[in-house]
Amino acid sequence: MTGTSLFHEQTARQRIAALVDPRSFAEMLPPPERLTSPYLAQLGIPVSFDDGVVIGKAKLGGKEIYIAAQVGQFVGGAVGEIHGAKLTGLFKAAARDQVPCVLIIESGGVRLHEGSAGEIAIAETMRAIFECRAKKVPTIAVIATDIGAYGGIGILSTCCDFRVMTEHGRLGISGPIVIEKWMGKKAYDSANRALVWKTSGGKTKYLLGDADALVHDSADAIRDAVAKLLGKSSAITLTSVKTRQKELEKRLKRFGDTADPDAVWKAMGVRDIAGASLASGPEFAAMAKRGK
Amino acid sequence: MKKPSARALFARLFGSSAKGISVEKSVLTGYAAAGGTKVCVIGTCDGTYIDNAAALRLAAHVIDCIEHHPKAPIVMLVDSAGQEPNRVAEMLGLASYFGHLLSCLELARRKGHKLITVATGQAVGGAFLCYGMFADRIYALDSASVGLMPVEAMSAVTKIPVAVLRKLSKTMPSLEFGAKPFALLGGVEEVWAAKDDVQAKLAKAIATASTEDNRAELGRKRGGRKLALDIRKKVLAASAR
Amino acid sequence: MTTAKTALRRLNKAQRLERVGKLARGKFVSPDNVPQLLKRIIEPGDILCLEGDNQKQADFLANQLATLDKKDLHDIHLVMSCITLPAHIELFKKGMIRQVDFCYAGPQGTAVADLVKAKKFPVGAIHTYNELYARYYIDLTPRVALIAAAQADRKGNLFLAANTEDTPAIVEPTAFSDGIVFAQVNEIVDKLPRIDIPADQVDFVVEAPYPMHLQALFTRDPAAITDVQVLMAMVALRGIYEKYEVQSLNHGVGFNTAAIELLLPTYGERLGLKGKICKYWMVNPLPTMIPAIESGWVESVFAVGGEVGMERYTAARSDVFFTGRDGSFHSNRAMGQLAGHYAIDMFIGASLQIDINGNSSTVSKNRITGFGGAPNMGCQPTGRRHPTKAWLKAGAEANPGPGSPPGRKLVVQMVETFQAGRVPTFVEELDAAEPSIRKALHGVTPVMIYGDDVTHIVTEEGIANLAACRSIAERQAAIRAVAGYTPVGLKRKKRETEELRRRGIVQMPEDVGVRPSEASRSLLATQDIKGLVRWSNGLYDPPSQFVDW
Amino acid sequence: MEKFAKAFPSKPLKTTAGKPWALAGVVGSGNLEVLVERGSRPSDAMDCHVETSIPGYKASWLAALADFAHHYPAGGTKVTINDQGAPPVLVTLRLRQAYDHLTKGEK
Repeated sequence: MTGTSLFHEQTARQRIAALVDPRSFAEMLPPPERLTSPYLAQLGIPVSFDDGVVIGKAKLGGKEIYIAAQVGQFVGGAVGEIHGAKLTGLFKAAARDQVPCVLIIESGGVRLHEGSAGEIAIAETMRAIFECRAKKVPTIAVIATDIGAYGGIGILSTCCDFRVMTEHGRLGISGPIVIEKWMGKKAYDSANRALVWKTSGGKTKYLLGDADALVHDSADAIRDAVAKLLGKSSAITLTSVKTRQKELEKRLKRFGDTADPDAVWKAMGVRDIAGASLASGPEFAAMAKRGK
Repeated sequence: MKKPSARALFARLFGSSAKGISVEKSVLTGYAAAGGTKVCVIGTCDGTYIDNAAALRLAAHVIDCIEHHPKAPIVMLVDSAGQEPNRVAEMLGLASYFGHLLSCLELARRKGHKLITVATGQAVGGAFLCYGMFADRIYALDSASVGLMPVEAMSAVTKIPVAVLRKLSKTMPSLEFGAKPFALLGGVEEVWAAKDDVQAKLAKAIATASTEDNRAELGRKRGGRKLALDIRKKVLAASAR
Repeated sequence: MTTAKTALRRLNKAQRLERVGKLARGKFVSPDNVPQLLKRIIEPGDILCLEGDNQKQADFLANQLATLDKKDLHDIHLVMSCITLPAHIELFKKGMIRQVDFCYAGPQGTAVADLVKAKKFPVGAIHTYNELYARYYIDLTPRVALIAAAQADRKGNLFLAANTEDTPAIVEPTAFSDGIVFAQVNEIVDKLPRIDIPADQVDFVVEAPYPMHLQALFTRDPAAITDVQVLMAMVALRGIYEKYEVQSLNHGVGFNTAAIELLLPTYGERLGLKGKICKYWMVNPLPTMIPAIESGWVESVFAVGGEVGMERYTAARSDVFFTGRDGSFHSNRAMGQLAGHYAIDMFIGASLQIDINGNSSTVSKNRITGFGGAPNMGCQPTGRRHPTKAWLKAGAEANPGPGSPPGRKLVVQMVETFQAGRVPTFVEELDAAEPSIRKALHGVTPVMIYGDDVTHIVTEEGIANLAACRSIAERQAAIRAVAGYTPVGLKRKKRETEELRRRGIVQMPEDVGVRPSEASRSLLATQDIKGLVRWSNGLYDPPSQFVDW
Repeated sequence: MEKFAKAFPSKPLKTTAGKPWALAGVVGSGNLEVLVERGSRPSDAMDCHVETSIPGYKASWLAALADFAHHYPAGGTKVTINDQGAPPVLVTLRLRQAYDHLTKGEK
């Protein structure tokens, strides 16, 4: 038996290369253009040629896509002015050209070192995502690492048509350390990694219906999941938002007073909690009755 | 300057029609009038934190407006310190609740409702992103606290001394906190002063709003955000090749 | 008169037991009475052994000891292998200790350095484990030993569970010299799973109000292994394990060797090395060995201690691990160290600092850690007579003189040229050679492994075969050649390096058939702790700080 | 931050085919990114530009870069490095990865 490359261990560039058709990726605003953050430079913090996000055009299963991958190692994948403008531009291009857009997320949200510019960029990108959706251009977020999708990017990820997650992926707004500071260690021990993942990890998100696919931590599995979603879009209609409103109300009513994530799992049809905890993403998906 | 009460503020914006706005747990919903037309009002006050239930109530009201008051402008008032930092809220998917609220607003926009935001108090972080920043046009009272966070908070997280950040903010308004620097970035269309007739301003804002997101252009024109628009254009040009 | 003198020690013990009176009911002491009892059984001037092992700690007894005052307890000669707990440090702060002889102070290294600076740490010597145990039988025999066990029965027999560690080596010399043995146990039961220490050798037992402290020491999360460590592991596998056909060995506890363990079922299998290398191990039950064990690489493992979470796994793999009649895991540090000294082909481990002569140490002025088990295993046992393939091959390379053994144990140091934060591993002189440290240690530099004992140094740059060097100058050049871009490495001379490479004394990755571009974490049998649990078929229960599911 | 630049003698790049540039690594704690571009002058030198967050290690940087320029025909390339405290071994590794991409394409 030999080991495999785990998606969550790859760099942003490796992830794109592993996900799309061989040699089909054409990077836009590539490193030789040296579009680096003037904010970081002023603060004496190392800059990066792609400002923490690699964007471009590629093919996936022969279909043209736009794709972006955030670099979690670089300032936590956080969104600064350039990073954010690249994302906005990419989704605007996707809307204009009616080409599906895949965003491999790995970001804690706004890059604090650049202040409000990153925050506005996230808001602008949200608008661009909805431009795509208005035109039925699929937008797909992939969340597969522990840096995950947090802060403004956590919110942004929920604006996309679909979210593909792995068991390593985390999705939320406030991180565990912030909540622990706010509520105390008793309410949320941020060092309790099992609790952190049961709160914000892919399995719980899939169970509650916030992730549309829960797959193996490999490029192959993610590619398959993305490929299946490329032809679909999730329309926003009066019926759809009313249905969603009911779902979310029901979820809040059922679990709003439930502190124990295991109780949520059980209520969602997971019988063997220990087994389900240890299970891989797809094993888990098979074990659990899909939640609404 | 004494902070006006929420009710006084509503009255300033909507006159006597402000009575149509009900406040429950610092979340406000209702209908009022601006410039002689009926408007839907959603928002927050008292610097409250927005949780799952609050997001649902705001969303429900937007849906109600779409169903029962076609094309009525939606005015969003923002005075919230952020998303509720709570473990259960996170477990239940607070981000998804916010995403749902945004989807409702998007549906309203597509169905011809104009979306106007007035930042009245705190307009920061996830609380601003989850509805207020999604408007067609965003305005702020000059007393409002608009932006990512004050430099002191930024310093505490980034470990960069306050003095350094303050000095840099002189040339980089993005690092400064407040309605005016936020307007320099294009994040706010116009800042309304205490002496302004805000009822008239609101009416005009509704009348002139368009769905085109103009913030990057504004930011470039006003010099607060010099790169965003050019980078975006470069991407659009590169992708067209 | 001489007859009376020969029984003085026994008489003294009787007096001490007499003083205890009603503080104990038979052997059994209630926790509340422990401080009083300690006062009465320990006398000023005593050699006191406080069981503080690499892993398990008689922490309740230590804490009670630390509540006493200097007037009750003073002039103590403390002997213990590991200074681990704040309570240990407290004894020094209170000025109770006249002299201390120990081995290791890892978790309290900084506190010990502070005590040394404050001249409150009257140290006799820093020992290797077996050296200290040996002295328990010669000149450091304890009058009182405070030990830790898992369970006692109503007679006072003790069960040590997975962590036997030092206990037998402490109890035997104490019990057989009229000393007093006092055990804290997690619980008192009617029937023990097995008897590890007979009641006959135990004087007092207390059921501690909390279970004894156990350090999780050997759990290495595969997620933290880097590509560079994988590269070094590949180089070591090809350049040493394969070359010498290393069959019996000890691994240190670092990530470098964890990488090797995780490469066996993948890279090692591909090289066709299964059955040829790595069959007999003297090592703790390392979780990262699970994939190799499950793939059938490992014949046997004997351990000096246990590891938290490995209880069910080791019990289920009794063909590989030593287990008692009750089916559970057994360890013994003294015997394990003896095995590691005489009976293995190779010791391989890491160090924080290596000097230009190949001496290594983890001690610095601000952190005095001492030694673990490395020096007993990382040395040449000249008392060895039995041959193995690896021993003879390494011996032949070293070109032994007419007065030397024909074989050599492989003693390998595996280090990256820089530690975290760009601190160079290779230095001209060890921090441990600092005069204040040498003064405190009566002129001895605390060297972990001596350069003369080291046969190979492996870095990300390649392998230096020190045993094959023919002069001190040559050895220094070989070390510089693999010291990378550290100040020591920058002094190397290109021509010298090329000459050593030509002679095979220095080997780059390519020279042993390893392509650096191939080195990737994806070669590991698993990349995370969860994978280890899966490999173990759910038998491994990792400590909670490693669980994110 | 410390910034320096130096050109090292190196045999000219063998091929003219392949990508015009290649990048390896990422900027992150203990890591770095290396951008290698063709078309630099003169063709018998590797032109290096380094920006590092940890000052004081210029000597080991220069030695590592010089060794690389010596071992690989990299003349006519421009090497630009953004570093956040990577150990020298990573410098060499990333250089080699970027060089491989540049001369052999993907993988």
